[in-house]
Amino acid sequence: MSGAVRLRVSELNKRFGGVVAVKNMSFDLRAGEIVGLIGPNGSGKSTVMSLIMGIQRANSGTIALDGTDIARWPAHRIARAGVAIVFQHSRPLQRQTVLENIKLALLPDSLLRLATEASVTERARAIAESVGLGGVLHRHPWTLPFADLRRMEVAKAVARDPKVVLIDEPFAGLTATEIKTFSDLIRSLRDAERAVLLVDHSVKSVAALADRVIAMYLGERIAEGNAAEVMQNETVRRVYLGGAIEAVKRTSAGADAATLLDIGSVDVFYGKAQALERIDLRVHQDEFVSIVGLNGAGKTTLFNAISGLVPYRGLIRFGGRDLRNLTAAAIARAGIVHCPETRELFGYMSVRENLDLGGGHLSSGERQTQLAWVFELFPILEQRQAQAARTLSGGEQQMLALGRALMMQPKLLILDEPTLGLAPVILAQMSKAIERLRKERSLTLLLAEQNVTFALPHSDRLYLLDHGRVAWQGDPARFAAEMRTGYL
Amino acid sequence: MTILTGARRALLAGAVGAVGLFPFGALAQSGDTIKIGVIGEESAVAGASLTKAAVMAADEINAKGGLNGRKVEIITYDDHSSAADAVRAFQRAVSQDKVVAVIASYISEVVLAIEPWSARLHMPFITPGAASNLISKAVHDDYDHYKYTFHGWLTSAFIAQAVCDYAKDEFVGPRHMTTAVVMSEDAAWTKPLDEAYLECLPKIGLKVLDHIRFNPDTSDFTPIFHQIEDAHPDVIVTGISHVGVQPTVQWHDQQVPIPMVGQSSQATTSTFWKDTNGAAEGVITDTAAAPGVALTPSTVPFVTEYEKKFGVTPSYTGYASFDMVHVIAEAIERAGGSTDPDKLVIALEATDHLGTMGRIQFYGRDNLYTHAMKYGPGLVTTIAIQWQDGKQMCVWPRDKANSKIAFPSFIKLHASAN
Amino acid sequence: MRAVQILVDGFAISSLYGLAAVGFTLIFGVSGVLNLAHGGIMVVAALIGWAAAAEFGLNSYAGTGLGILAGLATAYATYLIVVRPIQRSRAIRPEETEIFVLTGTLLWGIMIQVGMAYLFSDNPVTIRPLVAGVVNVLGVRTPANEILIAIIAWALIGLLWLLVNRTRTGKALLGASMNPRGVTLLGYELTRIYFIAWTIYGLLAGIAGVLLASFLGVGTANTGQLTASAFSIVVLGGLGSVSGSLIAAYVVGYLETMTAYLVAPTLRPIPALILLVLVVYVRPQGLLGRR
Amino acid sequence: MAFLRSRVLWIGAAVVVTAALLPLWLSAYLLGVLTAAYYFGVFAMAWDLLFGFAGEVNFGPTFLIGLGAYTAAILNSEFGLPIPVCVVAGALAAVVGGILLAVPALRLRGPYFGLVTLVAVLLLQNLIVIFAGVTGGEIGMTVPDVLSIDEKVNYWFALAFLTICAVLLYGLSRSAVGLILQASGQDAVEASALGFNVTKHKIAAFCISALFSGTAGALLIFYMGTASINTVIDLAIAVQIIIAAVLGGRRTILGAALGAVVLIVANEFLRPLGQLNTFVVSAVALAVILFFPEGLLGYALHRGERE
Repeated sequence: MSGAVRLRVSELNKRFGGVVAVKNMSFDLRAGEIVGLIGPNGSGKSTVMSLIMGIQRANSGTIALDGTDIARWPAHRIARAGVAIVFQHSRPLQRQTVLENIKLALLPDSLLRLATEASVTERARAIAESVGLGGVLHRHPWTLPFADLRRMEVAKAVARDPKVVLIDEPFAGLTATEIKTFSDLIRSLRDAERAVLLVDHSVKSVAALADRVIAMYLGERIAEGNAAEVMQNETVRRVYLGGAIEAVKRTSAGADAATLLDIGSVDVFYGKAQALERIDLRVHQDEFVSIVGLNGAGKTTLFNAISGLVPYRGLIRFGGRDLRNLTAAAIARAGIVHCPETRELFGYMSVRENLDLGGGHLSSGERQTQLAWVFELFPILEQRQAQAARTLSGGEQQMLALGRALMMQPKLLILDEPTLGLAPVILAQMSKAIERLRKERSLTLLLAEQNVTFALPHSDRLYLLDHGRVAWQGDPARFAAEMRTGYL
Repeated sequence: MTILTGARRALLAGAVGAVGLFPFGALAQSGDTIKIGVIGEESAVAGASLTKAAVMAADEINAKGGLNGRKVEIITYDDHSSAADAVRAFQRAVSQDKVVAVIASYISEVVLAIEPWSARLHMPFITPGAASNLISKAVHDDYDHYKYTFHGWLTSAFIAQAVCDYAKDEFVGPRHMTTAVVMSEDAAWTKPLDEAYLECLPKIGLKVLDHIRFNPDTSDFTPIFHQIEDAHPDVIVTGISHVGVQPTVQWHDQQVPIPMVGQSSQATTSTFWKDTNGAAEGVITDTAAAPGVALTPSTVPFVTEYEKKFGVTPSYTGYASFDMVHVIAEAIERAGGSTDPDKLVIALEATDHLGTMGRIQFYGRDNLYTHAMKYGPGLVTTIAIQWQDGKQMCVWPRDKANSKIAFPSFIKLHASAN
Repeated sequence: MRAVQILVDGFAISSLYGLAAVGFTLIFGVSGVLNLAHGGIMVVAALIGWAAAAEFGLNSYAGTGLGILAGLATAYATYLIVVRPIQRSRAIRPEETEIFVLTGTLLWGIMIQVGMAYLFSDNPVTIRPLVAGVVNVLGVRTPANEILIAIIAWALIGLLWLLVNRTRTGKALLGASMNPRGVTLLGYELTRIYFIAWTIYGLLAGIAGVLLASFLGVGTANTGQLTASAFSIVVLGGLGSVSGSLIAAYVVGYLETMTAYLVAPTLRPIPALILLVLVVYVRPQGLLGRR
Repeated sequence: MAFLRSRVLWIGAAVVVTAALLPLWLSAYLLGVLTAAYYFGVFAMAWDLLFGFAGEVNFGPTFLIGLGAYTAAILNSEFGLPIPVCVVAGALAAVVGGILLAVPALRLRGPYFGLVTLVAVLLLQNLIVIFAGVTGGEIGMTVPDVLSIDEKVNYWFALAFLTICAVLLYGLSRSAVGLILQASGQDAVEASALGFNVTKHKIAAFCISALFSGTAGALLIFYMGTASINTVIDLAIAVQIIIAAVLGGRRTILGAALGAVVLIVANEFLRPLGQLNTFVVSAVALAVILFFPEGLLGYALHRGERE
């Protein structure tokens, strides 16, 4: 279980401009153990990974590989020293075969060795076999299923027999069965006495594998221990669920009202990876519906499909009207206003300009009243009117994004992860704002959250998304009852 | 314009036909026609004039029954004024189309690139417009190798001489001018030109106050004119060919109070007035010949015919290439119909042809300018023309002149004297 | 005296450089396109403007107008025939679109140049000055036309500024240049925004073309030169930054004029080139470039 | 792929043999055209190694070519050194110039790198004009020695040169280094994470590209007998090279050579169109880019892979 310390990260810090991405991170990786590094988007876990790999330089701190500090080495030297990485999205050489792609990873970093010895080919073949690519050695990457591409990436990573293997989002885009075989593959790495670091959004997905889990939030370590411990950890639960789940009884609005949004067995593929699988979902007039589920479950993809940003199979109707042939912009004008996780603000424009653009389709009179209302909703925006959007704090930016969306007088508001990486104070404000929306405007809301506590009070109904499928649906009360445990 | 395009459409149609008819590389070859290759850039007025005039000359010869019975055929090539293209066209003319001689290009850079090939391939070659001294110098320095090249236009040195000659007659004498500034584009042909200017201008009594060479890519001439004005010369002596419209227009718009005389090749073309919207008024340039100026009996008929055919008057290259076709034809006759390169060279050296530009002869190998066109009274002297409301009027030599020199109002003669 | 001359002479040419470059940078900002047929568009405007007056006998104002329209038409053609097909092509990988747009517009530019030379010969032409005569500016005799051109150029740049910063359409343009997805989500059709951007660009390039033709004279041979200068000015100022391009235009304009005056007319373009290389090395994002 | 590679080998061999026999039928002039085309082929292949594999868009291939050509020309005409020496010197000059250009420029991305290479050409052009004393300025310079005045000899020499370069460059592109280059060009981060020093390999690619461009440039002027700006440096030449490579198919090396030959022969074939031939050729090239972005050979190969 606990072999020699392979990698020792201590006091690691990384800032991007003013933003602190990683703060005093310290942890060890031992030979023959699998460690899960988890945290929601923007928690800094991916940054830690690229710092270890040398893709980015740490501002301070050390990364010791078998005792030698590699923190300031260039990536290729670190790789040679025995650290390997499996990227989530990789771009294999399309004109070369699988075998050649693996051979690539075995080549010396020399300009003079033009010929590849037979031994290399043999080694490559062996590795291919070991990851279960034996059958497709001479196929071209673009003919392979997604799962096999992932295998190929692993093969490339382990080719140079690394001491430490970093794996980004090991299971993203894989089906349940594929996940199982892929997990075995990862275990085999551990059995080969390598130190493995899995970087993922959720404890759950790595729980089965990881000997140890480190949870990050806002650049800091918030918990460490085995999967079970971390899942029970209060801070972790607060980060993911927003603390203890308490049921909220609400008079379910518009359950009987007309169906506003009707989604029928929608599939979405990213290249070979299936992101959504036969999604059926219904939202009634004036209803507040929440989609909960961990990052990577497919919430954002679903929303992008609704607002016409990604191609999909299946049917999406809005007020009875098929959206397939509408452009994203037309859909927005039709009243489906999407306030994305990424906010998509105009960074170099002032707050006011951002809002005005949102209200662009209104008559100036309407725009004034709407603006007044938004300012009333978020007074801070009024004070910040003249400020450039990119200079706002995360919370203020989120308010601006929401405000800008409201300027469009949406019929259906799609709100994606509004609480992502926000301080509790802001959460409260957002929560109030949404509450007021329900009271003051006739509005239908489709909310995506991994923070269930935030979602519950505002939801008439919930859908739980898991690996691109609807895993559960029902009203908040039942959710509290049935999902309280084992949600993570 | 429309006529022109019409002509070009025809040319194009013909060309397309040609491509269609003969598969690549297999152009019909008949022994009894005498083929002359003519290389020039159709897009350039001077280049277009060059090829058109050559075709006219051939038609004229054929109309008179050809060269002792054999037809003269002109094969034209477009070199886009690029040395590389020109060399390839030359090779094509020689080994593909089996021409007996080549008339090519008015740009010294291009001609100097072709010259070694005429030597290597032993192909008689005449340029009807380039001016660089180096062309004939090469022949002089290594006669046996380069003897196939002839210079069918005055070398820079003689152009300068001509300019000095009429500057003496028209400006120093009657107008008491004493100072000048030389303004030339930085190009192959102007190097010897400027040397000659700097030598002969003082001789005729024009002190050279400044000598300005500028990048041929220059589009803004304001600084140059200001610099010239600061020197307060009586006259600007030009050596420009790649540029012409731009300096002229800016000279006019900025009302530079100093007359521009010398060599301005673009000003010799008939479209110059339109191109400059009349800013050409008062510009004086040296040229081969001009409409309505009977340098020789054949000048006027040629111009009239040319204008009838193409709707514009020929540029200086037109006169030259028209004459050179005849020169070659006569040489072949002199050689007893033989088109053997070496015989042809000897025959060409014996040239004495009364063409549209004057009486054409070439210097012998003992002369520094071997195979260059002879300059002088009774031979080719060139004339000075001035643009006067839309027309090219001949103002020098006096005996040929059909108008007097007159300058636009903004020209202040004797800027410096008083 | 020299100093004043440089000051006066450099001004008009610089403002023209600016006018030509602003459109170029706008297109890059909004639709990420470096249009190497830029010079071609200016040349078309100039030549048509000239031909309309000189060949078909329109009065010079009508001719100029026609020239500008021709420039606009060419800009549309560039977008519809070359740029958009490449951007939408499935066969071209996103990361390769850039090089394809560059190569495509390059070829298109050559076609324009050769085509125009075929129709109008490669002689440079000039459009009759909008106003004749000269005025004395600080003791420097300057064509009234040159002054008018500087004024027009600045008026247009002012208009553009108003359009971008004071109108909703302009805001949408600006938004698209920062975050295309953002404006889509707000219900603005990108295709329409691009169309507007190319319209503005076509007009600016066309006007710059005819003004240049009436100020200095333009010929098909200038095509490449015009593209290159716009390209380098825009990079110098920072790709996509309008104000940056304006500043850069003046830097280049005056640098060239000074070289022509103080060093030698032959060396005119060189210092600007060297400066460009230095800036690109030291500060790749250009003088006022973002990120 | 292995099968495909051998197929390429056989086809290549067949092509070379046929090409070598052409002088039996073709006129001296056509041989001349092909000769020039072959040197162009080398330019294009060298460019493709840089763009197709290292993923760097070099707008100034003529900077490298010009360095090679003019160095050789000057050494030959000024000091009368024998052709081989001049060619070697030219090649070295190109490599040195290439390094001086690449080392700082490779820090730049996309259009910036392109622009710098472009400006390099313009500067070289101006320098040549300024030092007209040695370089002959716009006139260019005539070199005393030429490879041969016999078209056939010139042709075979060029063909041999092209073949050798093709074998070397194609081999390189298929070799370990080629694989690494391709990886670096496609995704520098991933390549370095696999343990490859991307910068080192890109600079190497630049040097190799420079080496071949320079050599070809030097040989070209000893074939043409003259070195002038608009034969070896002018941006128009650079444009043609880029078009040739894209036309023939990026990332294929051989395609670049094919494209160059097609382009030049087409240009010559359309000469009867006079001034319009450039127009037509550009239009065709544009059409190919729009409809077969893979390029001629790329398209064929891809078809092959799909089958």
